[in-house]
Amino acid sequence: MPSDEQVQLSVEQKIEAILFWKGEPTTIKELSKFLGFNEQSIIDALKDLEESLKHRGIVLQQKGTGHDIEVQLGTSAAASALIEQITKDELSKDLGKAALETLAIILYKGPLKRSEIDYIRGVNSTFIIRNLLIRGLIEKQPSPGDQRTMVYSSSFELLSHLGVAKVEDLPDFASVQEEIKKFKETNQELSHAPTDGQQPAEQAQESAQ
Amino acid sequence: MPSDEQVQLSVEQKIEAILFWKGEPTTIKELSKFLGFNEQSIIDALKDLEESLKHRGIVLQQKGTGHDIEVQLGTSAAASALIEQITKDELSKDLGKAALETLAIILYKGPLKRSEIDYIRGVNSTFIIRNLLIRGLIEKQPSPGDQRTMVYSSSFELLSHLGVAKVEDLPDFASVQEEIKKFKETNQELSHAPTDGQQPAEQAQESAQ
Amino acid sequence: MSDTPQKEGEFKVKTAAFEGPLDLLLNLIEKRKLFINDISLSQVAEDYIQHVNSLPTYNMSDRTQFIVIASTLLLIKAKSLLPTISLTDDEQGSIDDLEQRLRELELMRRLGGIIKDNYGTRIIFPRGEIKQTIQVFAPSQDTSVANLTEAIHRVLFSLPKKIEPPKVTVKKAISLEEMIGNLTDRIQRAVRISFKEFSQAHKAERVHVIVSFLAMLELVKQGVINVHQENNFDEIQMESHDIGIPRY
Repeated sequence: MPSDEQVQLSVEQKIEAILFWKGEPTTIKELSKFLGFNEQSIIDALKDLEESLKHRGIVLQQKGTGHDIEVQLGTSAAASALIEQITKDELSKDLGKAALETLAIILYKGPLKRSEIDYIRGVNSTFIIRNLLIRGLIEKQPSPGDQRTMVYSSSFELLSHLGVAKVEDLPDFASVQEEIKKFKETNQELSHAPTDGQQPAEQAQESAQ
Repeated sequence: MPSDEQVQLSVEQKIEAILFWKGEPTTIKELSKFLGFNEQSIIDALKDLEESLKHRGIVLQQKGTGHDIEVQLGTSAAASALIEQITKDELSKDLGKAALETLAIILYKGPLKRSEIDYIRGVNSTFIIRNLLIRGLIEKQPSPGDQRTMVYSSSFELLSHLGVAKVEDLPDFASVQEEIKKFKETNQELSHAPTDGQQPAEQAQESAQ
Repeated sequence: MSDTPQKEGEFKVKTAAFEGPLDLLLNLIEKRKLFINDISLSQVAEDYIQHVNSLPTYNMSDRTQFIVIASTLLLIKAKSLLPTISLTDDEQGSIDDLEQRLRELELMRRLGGIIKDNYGTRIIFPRGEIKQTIQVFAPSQDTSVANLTEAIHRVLFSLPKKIEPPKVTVKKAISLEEMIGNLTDRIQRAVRISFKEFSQAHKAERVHVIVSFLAMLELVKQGVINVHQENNFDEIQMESHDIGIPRY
């Protein structure tokens, strides 16, 4: 909203933004299509970007040759020990109240959509769900009804870890089902449940991946 | 990856690597723990990082105060149109009157309690707040003064949709703060806190969460 | 009874979309393009009270909140009609407070407009998902059946109850018309009546006092009765001009 409305990003900056947003390997061809510049201009801009990132914490990673070159952003090699340590710490950390609640909903009610989880919890669960996925506690699949939306369910490993053969064996399984069902029914007409159209940007983005 | 394995990254570069890797809001406290530097050093390094990113395709976003400062990396707002064009997802941009009013209060006056929001709006805000929480546009934390009461503040998601790296970049932020301060002083002077008659009953219930 | 004739149903549309008592009041002020001060508040008081009167009776909780603000408007109105009335500190406080609240809400509405204009026009996007190459299974110490059962019960406990307007929690308020009729009767029977006595005779809830006070002011304005207040804090004495006044 401030004055940079007028600021034009350079091709290099635009590429950096796109790569950051995508997070996954992207071909020169795609970048050329996105930006409307020929591949040579993209290659030149990538060289500039690589140079600009020389002294930063993130780097431009590149693999393949010719038309098949793929690029992506990653953390600097010098930071790899640090990142490894942090990842390890994060993975062994306790889940905490909010994540346990989210996991419990998925365990008892899964497979279900993120919007349903959010609606039951009354808060957005974007980051928590991402972390539960990384830890292998839950899984996601495209929804049978709508391939564009993801549904989340507990992983097989989680059930083994908990020592339950199937979710129905969980304590109070039936009564929990009943209560949540009742809640959904009672609040249907007044529900402020976000429809897909109301999903925050990153959520929608994830479901497309 | 030859010699640069030995290269020592600066605190600023390490922070950039961590924020990129995590891809989600990270507190100063966490950064301090990860890196083994005190919070002030982290804050100083973040200032440098903010400056370094000035001419890049990504920006450093920041919210909160004191120990609760959180930071996150995002794409430059100037790349918005470009990315919107690439993404296949429909981004919801509709906010109703109640949502706009509530967001304005939280953005310019937050963090604040629901009773304070209710008082300004003159109506019970329970459901619009729940709706905004589910959409990820606002967040709740226990009040620093009273753990049983929740306070609401703006999320990165909200700031991101407004294209600002931090709340201070909102239009008229400083002058509005001045105006609001005047209200506050007067309110205190009159000590006309919301009375029981004007407060809805569910408040106690919500704060119990 | 207002300066400008009210069209029937004018508030009906409003009622469907109403936000609340402050919202309505601010709408009335803005509709007349007035600044927020005691003069404008006194001018819109009648419109406001008419609206309160037309609120559906099933939604009493909301109605009560409307009436609390109506009472403050009445104070302002009373002051403008009866200059001899002196307000207590509390009363003056509630007037100042109402003005503050309106100004603050007005500011927030303006800011809401700015948000509306900017929201989604320039978006900062978060980092995209990075493909996890190594699939790990990393349960935490606290990933246990006991903790998860406790967690689901916590979730169930904090599910909001059914969302609906609170049912009648206050007794039905006497309508404005009823009260005016009532007042006229009383005046006809006893030529002089104190306002305090009048409201107490009805074992008045606050709502009644307000409504009867308004009714009295209306009659004063119409020239039907005279109001005397000899000294500050004295009883307000009402006196009829003409016993044969038409009934409202």
